[in-house]
Amino acid sequence: MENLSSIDATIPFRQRELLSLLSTGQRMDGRKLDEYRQVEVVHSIYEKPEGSAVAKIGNTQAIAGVKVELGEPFPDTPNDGVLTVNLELLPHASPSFEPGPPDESAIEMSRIIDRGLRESKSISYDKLCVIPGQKVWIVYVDINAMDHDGNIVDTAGLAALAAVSHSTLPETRVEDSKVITLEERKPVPLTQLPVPVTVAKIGEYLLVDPSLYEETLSDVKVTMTTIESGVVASIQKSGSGTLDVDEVMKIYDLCYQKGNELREHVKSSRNGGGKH
Amino acid sequence: MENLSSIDATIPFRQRELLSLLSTGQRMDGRKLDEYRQVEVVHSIYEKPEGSAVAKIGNTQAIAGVKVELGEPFPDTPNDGVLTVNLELLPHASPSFEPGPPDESAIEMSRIIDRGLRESKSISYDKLCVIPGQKVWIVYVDINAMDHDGNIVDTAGLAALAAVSHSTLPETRVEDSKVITLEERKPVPLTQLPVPVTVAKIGEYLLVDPSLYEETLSDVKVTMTTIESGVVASIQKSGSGTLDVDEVMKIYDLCYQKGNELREHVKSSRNGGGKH
Amino acid sequence: MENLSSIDATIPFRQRELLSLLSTGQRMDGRKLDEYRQVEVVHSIYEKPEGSAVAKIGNTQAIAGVKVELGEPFPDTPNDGVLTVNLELLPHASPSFEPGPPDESAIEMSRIIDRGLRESKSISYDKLCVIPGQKVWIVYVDINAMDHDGNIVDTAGLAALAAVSHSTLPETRVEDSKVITLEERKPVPLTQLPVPVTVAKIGEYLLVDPSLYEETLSDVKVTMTTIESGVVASIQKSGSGTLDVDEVMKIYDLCYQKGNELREHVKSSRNGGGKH
Amino acid sequence: MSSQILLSPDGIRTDGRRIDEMRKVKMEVGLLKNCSGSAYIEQGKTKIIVAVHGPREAHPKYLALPHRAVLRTRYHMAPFSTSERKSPAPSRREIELTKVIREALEPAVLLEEFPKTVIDVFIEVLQADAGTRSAGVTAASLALAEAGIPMRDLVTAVAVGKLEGKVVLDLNEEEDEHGQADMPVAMMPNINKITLLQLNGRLTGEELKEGLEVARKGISQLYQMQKQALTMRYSATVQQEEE
Amino acid sequence: MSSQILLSPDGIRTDGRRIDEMRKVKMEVGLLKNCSGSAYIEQGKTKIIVAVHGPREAHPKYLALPHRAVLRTRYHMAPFSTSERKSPAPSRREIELTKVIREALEPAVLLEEFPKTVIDVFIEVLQADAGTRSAGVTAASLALAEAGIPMRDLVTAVAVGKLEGKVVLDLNEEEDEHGQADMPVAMMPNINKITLLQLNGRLTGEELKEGLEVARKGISQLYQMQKQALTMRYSATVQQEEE
Amino acid sequence: MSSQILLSPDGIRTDGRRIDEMRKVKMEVGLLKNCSGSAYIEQGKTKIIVAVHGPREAHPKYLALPHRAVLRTRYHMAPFSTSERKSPAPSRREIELTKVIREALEPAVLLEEFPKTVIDVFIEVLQADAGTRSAGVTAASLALAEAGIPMRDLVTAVAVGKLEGKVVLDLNEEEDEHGQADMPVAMMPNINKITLLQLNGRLTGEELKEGLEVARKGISQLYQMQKQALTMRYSATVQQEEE
Repeated sequence: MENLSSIDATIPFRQRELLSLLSTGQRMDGRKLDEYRQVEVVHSIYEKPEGSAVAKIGNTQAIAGVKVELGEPFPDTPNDGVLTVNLELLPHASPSFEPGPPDESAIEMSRIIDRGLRESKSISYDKLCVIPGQKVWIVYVDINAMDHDGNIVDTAGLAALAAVSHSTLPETRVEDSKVITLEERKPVPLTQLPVPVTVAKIGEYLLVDPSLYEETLSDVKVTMTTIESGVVASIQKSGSGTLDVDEVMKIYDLCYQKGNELREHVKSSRNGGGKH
Repeated sequence: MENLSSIDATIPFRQRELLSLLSTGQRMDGRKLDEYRQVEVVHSIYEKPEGSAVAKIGNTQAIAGVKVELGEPFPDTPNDGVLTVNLELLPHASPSFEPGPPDESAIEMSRIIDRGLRESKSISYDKLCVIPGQKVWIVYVDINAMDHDGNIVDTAGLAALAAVSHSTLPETRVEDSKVITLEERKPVPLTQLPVPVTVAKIGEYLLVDPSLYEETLSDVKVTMTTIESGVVASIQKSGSGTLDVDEVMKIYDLCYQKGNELREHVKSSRNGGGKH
Repeated sequence: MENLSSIDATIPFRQRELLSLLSTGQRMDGRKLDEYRQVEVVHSIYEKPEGSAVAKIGNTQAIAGVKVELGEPFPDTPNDGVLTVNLELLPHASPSFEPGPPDESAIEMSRIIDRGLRESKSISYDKLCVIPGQKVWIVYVDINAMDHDGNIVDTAGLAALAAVSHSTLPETRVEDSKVITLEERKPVPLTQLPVPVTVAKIGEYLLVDPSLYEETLSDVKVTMTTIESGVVASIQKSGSGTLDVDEVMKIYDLCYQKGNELREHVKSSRNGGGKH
Repeated sequence: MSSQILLSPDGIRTDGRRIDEMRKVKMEVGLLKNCSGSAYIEQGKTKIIVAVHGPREAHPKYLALPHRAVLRTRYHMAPFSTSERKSPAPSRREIELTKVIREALEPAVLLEEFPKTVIDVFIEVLQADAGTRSAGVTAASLALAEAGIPMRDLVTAVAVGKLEGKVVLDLNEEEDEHGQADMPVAMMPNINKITLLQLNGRLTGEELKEGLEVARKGISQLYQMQKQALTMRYSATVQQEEE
Repeated sequence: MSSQILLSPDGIRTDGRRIDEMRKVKMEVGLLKNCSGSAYIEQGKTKIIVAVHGPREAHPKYLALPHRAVLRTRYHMAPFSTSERKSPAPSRREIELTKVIREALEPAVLLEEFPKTVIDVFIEVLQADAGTRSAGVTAASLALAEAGIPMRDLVTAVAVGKLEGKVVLDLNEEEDEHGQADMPVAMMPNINKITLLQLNGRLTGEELKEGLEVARKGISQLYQMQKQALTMRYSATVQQEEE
Repeated sequence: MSSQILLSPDGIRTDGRRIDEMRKVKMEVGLLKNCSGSAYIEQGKTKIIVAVHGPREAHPKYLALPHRAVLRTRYHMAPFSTSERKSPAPSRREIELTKVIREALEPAVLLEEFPKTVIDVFIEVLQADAGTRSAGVTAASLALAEAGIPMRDLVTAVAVGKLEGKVVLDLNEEEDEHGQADMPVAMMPNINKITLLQLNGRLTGEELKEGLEVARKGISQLYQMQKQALTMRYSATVQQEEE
């Protein structure tokens, strides 16, 4: 993608045009600079996974499914469950996505979402332990980016969070060092709602929730994952542009403020009628 | 292969020529439409595997070897042994075969043969169980396509069946939950002889055992694996042509009838002098 | 590399030039035919691995690190530890090295060094056994070729040997079939110093320690790994040239004689100040 | 395992269906915005989304054919679509189905109208409850239609199976696992041509014939739904444009 | 686990450093002989070697861009660099850092001066004790400089962290594992532009601001050392030529 | 393990052979019909089949050389060829032997007669009982000859080993596993040139020299058999044509 856009001769022209619009506080699709496209989150859309959700931001769409399995803990955290986040950029989502193993960008985005969930300590990993040092729950969060009109990270992050927050685990009993899975279920222990918010810089302007068109004309994006208290749990600068300290702090303010909006969308998300 | 043949400008001409011959009930090599090339099967050609065989149909040749190992059953069939069929299209066999991991065609052919053995329930999987839920015999059937003059599936299927039908397993005893392998051996429990038969459709004609030349001019093949009773255990339409219901039933009749011939070849196969 | 050099039209000319020089007993860099470039070995350069070393021969440089892990023995040698040697040709080392999995040449060189250590029986594998049939030490020798001006094998072999010869293992105690790792450490049990020596043949001349320039003009190299007693533990002819029996015996003499020099370099190697 | 009764003596299946009754089916065309065409299908709990990109330039170029388009497919299962989490890497089964599905669609698509191009059909199984390859084919031909790619006919598919010795239509997962046969069939319904045919299981010659007939009936029903879904999409588009 | 005290009440860390004190740093330029440029850095026990090849012809050619050079990077850890042996195959973490580091260097390199070429930057972590990506960036810009590739400014990087609620400079491995945050920052120091910014952990807005300030101070120190290392290399070259 | 006696005091090996006695060898040329040339060899229980394709156009084209053919080889073991089932993916050992065998054949083949082409030599081990690389080389040069590719000489190979301190010819698997050395040697027998030489094990200088001599004698015997196999193939062809 980087290569293709670099040789697109219309970019400088389109960039000038966009900058002149941005200078009036407007964007191509009529939004203000700090305005998200329409956000929609539906949870529990499938019966088979332990949790699932679809999130849409404008014409960008991602689906997340949560599966849990009993497995071994990592040797250095014997009393903690394990979280695994994987994002696939489905070839459905864009003519520029190829099928095949995740590329550099997909891996980066997976890891941004993973770190947001992990570093915010939102999941009580100790409650995922069944037999210390031996059996813990492994929580797989698999996300499919289905439709790409910009800002996959926030969309995928929303879907992941909504899916996890409506996931349940079977209760267990241990007998003779064997784990017995019971009928009753309990929620995956989630204590906070970490949401990633992405800000693109174009010229000197900072835009939240960049569209695909805006992403093409931007040379640096920052994603910050915040929680309710304003703590930032993960930052990722992406793209080969630069930032100064003031810009980082402005971005932080935007991410926290917009993060609160997105958290409301997760809280008020509709039940899709699948298992919850 | 598909790409190459598609741009071969001589195909329409050769196809017309072949069709006019077929209309007289004849094939290029003098065979009738429902006639196999010469079939030869020799079993027990190697000393090291638990079973082995070579099959030739005309100038097409395949070798199969059977190895068994103790391993774990699948969780959903704790009392059953495991069958694994793998076909390699050796670069020996054809100038158009490349070394490397199996491609789409090789995988399809492996799975056709695998399904024929598996779905016909010809192997008594329960008799491959040593300790229920813990130790079962895993039967590896590895097939090398060595020489390719058309109809690899039937040739490979014959070799696989002859190898399995002359394979033996060690008797075992279980002591303190440990498996002890004994000197005595017993046959791999095979109750029926499922053989795949392939029919190619060229124009409106149905030909059994297509040669490589005929395969190039055919746009659809069907392989059906039948057992003695006439039950069909596996069907695969392959290629981008079409069929109607009557054709499918004619193909079924051909496959069952020719299957009976091939079963005789397996039953009367010569011992190659290796371990049997 | 083979392809590139084959189409370099200057090779015949440069080869004639070099041969005329060799006929006077001289090499391009002023060395005699049986003379090594400057050799330098420093061991214990890192704190984290169980052993480490850097070796330089002229402008060729390799770094080796030794890690040990408890693991399972091979079924056919239940009372022996395991040695694993892996050489990476870092892209740092040469403009012609690509990042990625080891190619044919890297694998060959790894295996030459591996066989030298293994076949000379220099490591007492039985002393790496902790619980017979269950737990043994696995010794990983990882070598990075960092700078390539010819004769990577000897340089990497020196680094590997120096790293192993200054590696230590934790003492262990077994309690209730569990291995307890103690604070005290003991050396990896190495009884001899097997060193690979490489001789290149150019025309009829035999040159030890070929430079990159000489390697380009040579069509056959031989690496022999000898130990103190003169026993040769590993031979590898490499390249598409030929040898006669007399040449092999001359090469053996060179390898043993030069091997003794290199062994002195290992014995007198400087401590780099890391853990030893 | 297979001791459970999948078909009652009066011909009722575990989910209450009769032997020739399809699961509840829902089709929707055009959900995705960043592709040439898309379609979504639910057949019972099986849920699949298909996107089409193209016709477009072949990349790498040596894939292109001078006289017709190249049809590429991918059949893929989401990691969360199955009971046990599925690795995202393609399994041998997925590779085989990719080929079989491509060969089911090829006879219908007028590839010769787009020489030197590639048409990509991506089938993602979001929830798997048997019949995924047939539902994938049914949805794929809808997505091709929405992409404006001319076809001889739609391709429509369904699986038939065998329970307690009876041929039945459209297996669900439980029936597929414990039943005696599973035979997916795809057809171009208008011209009665079979484009996909597979069988795992055990059928007599008679049952094979009956199975093909049962499949044909199921395909007729699905074909009506496909046409309806396209009409709705078309009218939706018209509506949208009028707004 | 994290019950151990990483910062004493009087602000002293477990290795004796103050909160704003860098580990011992050593830089050396030009150790490797068979590349365009190279640099070695030690930051505490973290040891990294970087080599640059190029500008050179792109291979395969389709990688080339008509108007500028392509910068390629590889961040890789030696199998013996970590406490547990690391498989030599690139992990997802290494793939991500490869991208992040490339984007940290790109703004500084005058890529437009070498159209149609490739510049390769290979970063090998020989011993990992936290701060490897930032030390890698610092060394990479030295190696680029030695290779004679024109840059707007050097790129200099350091990580800041949080221990017992206090923002601290340049974490070591123990602090990284048990601390509350790790934030690597790279800048072009002369023009005060951030080219790499990541955070794992938990910072308030205030702490974020303080962290960036602490990072800037550390970067200033490292920048002086970089210039010194280049000067030494340059004088070494001069000396050698005079001999 | 190695406590068992592999050589009796009167010089008889566990399979009854003397120290300089080869295993039973069978060679056959031209079994496969869809390649340019083929050969089959049995040496004891070791069984190998070799096919040659070419000279043919290089594919991909960048592999081609302007002044000579490129020789490609593959040494591969069938999954059922070994005591434990072998994964079909190439092991490091197979990759090394592929190179070593290619370099054993290259000196003999007149590659310069077929510029811009590729000659492929595929070696498949069907049953492995020691000496597979040397038997593979012996068969490969027969297959090249049948393919009509001009050679300076055939290439012929055998392994020598050391049992109870004595140099012996042509190890079998038991001897290879428990013996003290294994040295495969390939030569162009007519011109006495060594084209493959490897050693695993422990030999003194004297034993090395003796080993090469023993190998040369074994190679002479095999060379006669190679010529005979080619003659038989030739006369078989003649016969067939006369029929």
